[in-house]
Amino acid sequence: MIYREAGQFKTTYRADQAVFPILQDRIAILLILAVAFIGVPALASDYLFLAILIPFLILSMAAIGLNILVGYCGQISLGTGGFMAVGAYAAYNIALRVPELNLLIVFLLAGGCAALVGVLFGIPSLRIKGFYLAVATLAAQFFLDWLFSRVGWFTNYTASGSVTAPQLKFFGYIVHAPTGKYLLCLCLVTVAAVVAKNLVRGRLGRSWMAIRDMDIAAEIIGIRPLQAKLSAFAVSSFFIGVSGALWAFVYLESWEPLAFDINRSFSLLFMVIIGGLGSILGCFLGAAFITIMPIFLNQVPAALGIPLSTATVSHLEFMIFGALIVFFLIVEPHGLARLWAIGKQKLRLWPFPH
Amino acid sequence: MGPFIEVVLGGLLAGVLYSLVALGFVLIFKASGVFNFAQGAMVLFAALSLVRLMSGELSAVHYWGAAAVLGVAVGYVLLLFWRRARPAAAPGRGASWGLIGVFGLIGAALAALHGTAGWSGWVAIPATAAIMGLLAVAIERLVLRPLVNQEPIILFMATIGITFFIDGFGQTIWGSEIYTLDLGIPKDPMFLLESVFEGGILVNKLDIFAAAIAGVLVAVLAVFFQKTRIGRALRAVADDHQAAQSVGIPLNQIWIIVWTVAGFVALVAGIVWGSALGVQFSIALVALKALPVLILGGFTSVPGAIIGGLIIGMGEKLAEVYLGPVLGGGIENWFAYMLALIVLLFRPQGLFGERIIERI
Amino acid sequence: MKLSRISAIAAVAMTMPLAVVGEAAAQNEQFIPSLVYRTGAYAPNGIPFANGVNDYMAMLNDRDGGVNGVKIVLEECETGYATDRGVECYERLKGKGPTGAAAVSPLSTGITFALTEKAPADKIPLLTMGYGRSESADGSVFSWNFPLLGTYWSAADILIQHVAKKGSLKGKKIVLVYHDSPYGKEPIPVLQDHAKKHGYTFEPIPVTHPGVEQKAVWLKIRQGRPDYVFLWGWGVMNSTSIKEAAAVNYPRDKMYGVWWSGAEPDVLPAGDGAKGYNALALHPAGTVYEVHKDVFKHLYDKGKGMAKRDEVGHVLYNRGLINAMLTIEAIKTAQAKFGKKPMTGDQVRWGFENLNLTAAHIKALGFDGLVSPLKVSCADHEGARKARIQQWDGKQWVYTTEWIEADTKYLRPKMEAAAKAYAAEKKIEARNCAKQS
Amino acid sequence: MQRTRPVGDVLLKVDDITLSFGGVQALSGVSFDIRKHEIRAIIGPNGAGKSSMLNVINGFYHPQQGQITFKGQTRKQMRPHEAAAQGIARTFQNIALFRGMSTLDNIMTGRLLKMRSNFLFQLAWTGPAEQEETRHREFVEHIIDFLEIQSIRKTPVGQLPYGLQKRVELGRALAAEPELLLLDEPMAGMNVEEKEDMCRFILDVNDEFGTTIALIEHDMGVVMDLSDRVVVLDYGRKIADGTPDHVRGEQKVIDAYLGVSH
Repeated sequence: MIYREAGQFKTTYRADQAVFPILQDRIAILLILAVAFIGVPALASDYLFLAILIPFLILSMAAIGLNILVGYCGQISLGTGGFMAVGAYAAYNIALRVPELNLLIVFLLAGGCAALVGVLFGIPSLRIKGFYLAVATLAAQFFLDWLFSRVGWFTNYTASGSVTAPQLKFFGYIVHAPTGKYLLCLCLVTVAAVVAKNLVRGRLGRSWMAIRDMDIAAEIIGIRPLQAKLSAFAVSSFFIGVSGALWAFVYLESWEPLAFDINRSFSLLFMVIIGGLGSILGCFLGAAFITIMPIFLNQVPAALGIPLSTATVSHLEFMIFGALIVFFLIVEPHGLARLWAIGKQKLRLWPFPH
Repeated sequence: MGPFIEVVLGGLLAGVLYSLVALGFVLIFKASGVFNFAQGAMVLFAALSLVRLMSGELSAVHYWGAAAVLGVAVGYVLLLFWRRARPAAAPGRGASWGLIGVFGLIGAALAALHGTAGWSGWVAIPATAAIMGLLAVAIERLVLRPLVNQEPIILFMATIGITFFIDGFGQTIWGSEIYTLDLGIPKDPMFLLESVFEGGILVNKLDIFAAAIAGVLVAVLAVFFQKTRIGRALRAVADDHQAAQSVGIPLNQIWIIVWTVAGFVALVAGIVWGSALGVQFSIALVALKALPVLILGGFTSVPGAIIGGLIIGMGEKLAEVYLGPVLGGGIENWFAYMLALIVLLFRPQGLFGERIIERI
Repeated sequence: MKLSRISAIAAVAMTMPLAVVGEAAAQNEQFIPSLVYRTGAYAPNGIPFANGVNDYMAMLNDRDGGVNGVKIVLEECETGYATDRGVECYERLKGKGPTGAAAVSPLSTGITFALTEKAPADKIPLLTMGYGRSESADGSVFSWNFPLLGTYWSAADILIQHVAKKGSLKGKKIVLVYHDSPYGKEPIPVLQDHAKKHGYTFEPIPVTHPGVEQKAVWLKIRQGRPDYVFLWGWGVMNSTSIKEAAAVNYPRDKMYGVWWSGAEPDVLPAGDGAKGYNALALHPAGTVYEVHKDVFKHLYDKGKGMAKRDEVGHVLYNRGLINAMLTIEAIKTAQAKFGKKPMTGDQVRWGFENLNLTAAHIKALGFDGLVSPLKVSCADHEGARKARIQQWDGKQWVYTTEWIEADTKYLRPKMEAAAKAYAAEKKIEARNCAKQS
Repeated sequence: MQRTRPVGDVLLKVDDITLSFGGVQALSGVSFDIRKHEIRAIIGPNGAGKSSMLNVINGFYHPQQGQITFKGQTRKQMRPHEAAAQGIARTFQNIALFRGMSTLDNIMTGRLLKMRSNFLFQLAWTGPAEQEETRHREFVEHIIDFLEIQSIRKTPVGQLPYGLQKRVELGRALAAEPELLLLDEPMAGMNVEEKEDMCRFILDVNDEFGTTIALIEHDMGVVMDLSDRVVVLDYGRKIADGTPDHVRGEQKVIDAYLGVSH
């Protein structure tokens, strides 16, 4: 009953173009932001921050990036881990070589580097389509993995190939408490989500979706495939690159190329598909699902007092995870975001569905 | 010259192994349009089942179960022949199920008599094949049928889900340590042409054996596709799903058959890879070696899978040995993909794939 | 309505893992996390090690009721040898129990690197027995790292000492086949440095994770005909290397593995092909030691115990026992100073730093013959740096040398320089070890 | 019929176009012209090369021979998006809408060519980017009103019935404010009512916006009613060209439609 939009009239195009045209949605999102920015830092424990919320936020950002490419522009990519690695190593090198630079700028530059590399590996998409492209993006994944472990310059010639992030210092203030790290990620992810939403509802977003839905028709109505596809690769890789830098600097702090291997690519692809292709909200839902699910599965047996060996638990985790993916695809191939939308639609009419 | 030939030969023989995995991909893609990422997991599952059934280290339940599955499969096949030979005299639906059930019980009973000693390969291989058939039925029922008419990417993701499930399931019931698979395939190195080159040219007997198996497998598949009724139906389905359905080819059955055949191919690949490397989780990752082969050869071409495998195998080994030292080594992984990518830039459908015609 | 729904979902999703962690713990317990991998590409090696750790702790609980009356609570967490999962495990388990995690054994050099950054803030010591960062042996900089029994630099030095004894290395060729990760790269600087000193040519060849693809590597080795091949592998990579070596007919007795490449799962899959293969040994395999008697008596005879009975005494199982024993001894050392109650990470760190296992002490613990004496100090977190060479005779590992000790005089300055560089990068002030008690 | 805008000069001239795929000759030596503001029909039996002709005009196919002059500019080869930029829009025989997008978004994509706000403003959704969006939205709403599809504005087009999809597609083409509009069987598969609506829209477009239209259609009644001039193709050749009445009388045309062998 509360979720009722009757009586809310849109009198300008501007109002109709808003991201949340319905008042209740606007209130809800403000409340969520308030909880995220004020409530959570006041209440959450270190573990919640470090092991769940921070990875969740960072991966949400990567998922937003990947969703732009896969969900909005229709180009399947399995090279996400590689692009995250580009962001991480670019940030490392920039911070190392220009230590006086503000870290925010470092992160942006890292995103820029990833965008460049993304464009480079996006060029084949002009000729190669569908699964051929998906497999071809694995070339990027493996090549980048190799590059960062083999070319010493990227790791500042450390013998082990493992590099360590510098202190997180912004405007003279050192962030090392979990709350600080969380807020940093939260700010960046919020900005990323807003920017992504703005892009996908505007000119660029429409040209991506046109390419996704029917590339030939898109070209005939005047969209240049080159520009549309490469801009999607660039924007997508930018977000992924920034998230890679955050993953390395904020979450891992010390890492080697294996931290960005092909499993990372797959888990991100899962996030956007389970969450919902072509939905920014879906990125968050998918990231939450994939981040929390393994931890959840890992602990449920212990919590219920069922004595299972670690091996059984981890195998069960694999099985349940795989089964859940299939289950979700069967129930709603368009992801959690679509489920959410359907739920909202029902709620709109509730309690009088007819 | 000697070392060069050796690398080429070694690469070609490694390529044969990639082809074996790629072949499974191609079969399923051709017949159902599904990009089956689970092929690697199926290789692992088949190899694990086989090696563990042969080991004699499992609990009795494992053997009873596997024997029951084998019995059911034997019963099912016999019933099929009965139906074909004398349709009139064949039992009805209920009786058929009963009969199949009896065969399953017989299997389990025989296994119980045998105890928990390991099985010989002659029993374990058919049993594993039967298990792969069961897996195919399960996948069709639980995954493919509910997802029929979904977009390819959804089906692709579903197969990744299957991959996780099989990886976990296989390791749960069969174990996750490293197991030695010994079917008596010779493994010693041989040295050819020792008179011509110093040290001769090294060839491994196992590789030769693998190549021979791959050859036989391709020949069998070719006969199966060209000469048998089911094979013709499969080709019809591959050409046009709807048309095939409209002339009365049951799609669900076809899927089960194709996934079963892909399961057999996985078993063969599992035997060869398992003999070479030991059976362990890592052999599921050979799927990743088969992907460049696949895009190079084309998703829909059986010869493409073979020739693509040979090219990738040879290319990556040559690159690793001769280019690797310059670049710092470890390049063969990405080199295979780059090689395939470059070919794709000139032929977007792969070397042997069907030409993509853009229509509007 | 809608909002309450959101918050309900969010609350359930977020607090579920939390709630599980936040169980009330009994007060007289010592919590020890165990980072393991029982699945994936490295499971063959991860399983026996984890079993050993688990069994030792379980045996102590059964035999002595824990450590000095404090019950030991061990919780495993699956890392899959992946750094991010390892970090997650660490974050989850570091605060558990009445006093938090006593010590963490990451069992992965990659995870060790990541945790080295986090442990000082959380005040939890890292026990990296026989692995980890080599320069972390310098305790004045790396207060929280304890690479007991030997680092990879020590291992590389011991191997070179051994092969140098067999004849001058001048003009010889040594190839290192290594796992392409921080673990595999660790020995390279020492081997390179020795190459200059001894006059051999050194070629490192990387093997990509997980290491089943080695054909090209071994073709290269066949062509290059090195005099020795050193193997720095882990998991399925080890057995693959030995198999491929057999396939190209490279003499196995010219191959030397590090102590992580010298266990049963590494050689058994290769069958006869593994005969003659050498590896470093930190300790022997077998069940003839006193401690095994207790393990059998208190666990396996009662139908408990994690491993299969015939796998007790395998190399990595024994290493798990030793790893667990060192953790417990550090706790005991700390208890001697701080009282017989559950120790905090900070106190256990003190225990590690003042750990002094004499021969008599080891004998009393039932580890006589398994471990040689070690003494940790503020400056030296390695404690001992000795290993023997063992050879696989087709059925078991056989010692072929006496204990070889790494050359401290040579390694120490290198270690200190590397530690100093780390301290400068991280702006850590090195402790003055002369003043430490 | 009374026109507000009389037929003017030649807008597009197709000269000696030859197109073949492998061995199959789709078009051989076809020439004709289209004048400003006129409605030009292209007819012919199945496989006559009508759609190929449209594909050549908007740059999707590249003819082996011949040239095209549009607004006085002669060209041989051109990418489709360049043709679109010059002012050629089209609809498709098998609807080529963006199925995952709403009606509104589909028609908005037709305006993409006219949008050029700065990337940075788009990021922030402020200033020029927002003004531009609103401006184009107004134009698109105009088209939505014109085509009477207000009620399906936010519906994903994949869920719409066939007739409405055709209308949305027309709307998308119109959104580009084309000078030349190519319609490939705009009434195929429609019932009589829908056809009547569509005819009205086509005439209104031609009349209100002065858009030049080239259309392919099978319904002869429609063709005769709508078009100013008709080109008849058969087996890739032009066999007749002129006013509907003139073409209707040609023996060759009658033969082609009745299937007399030549």
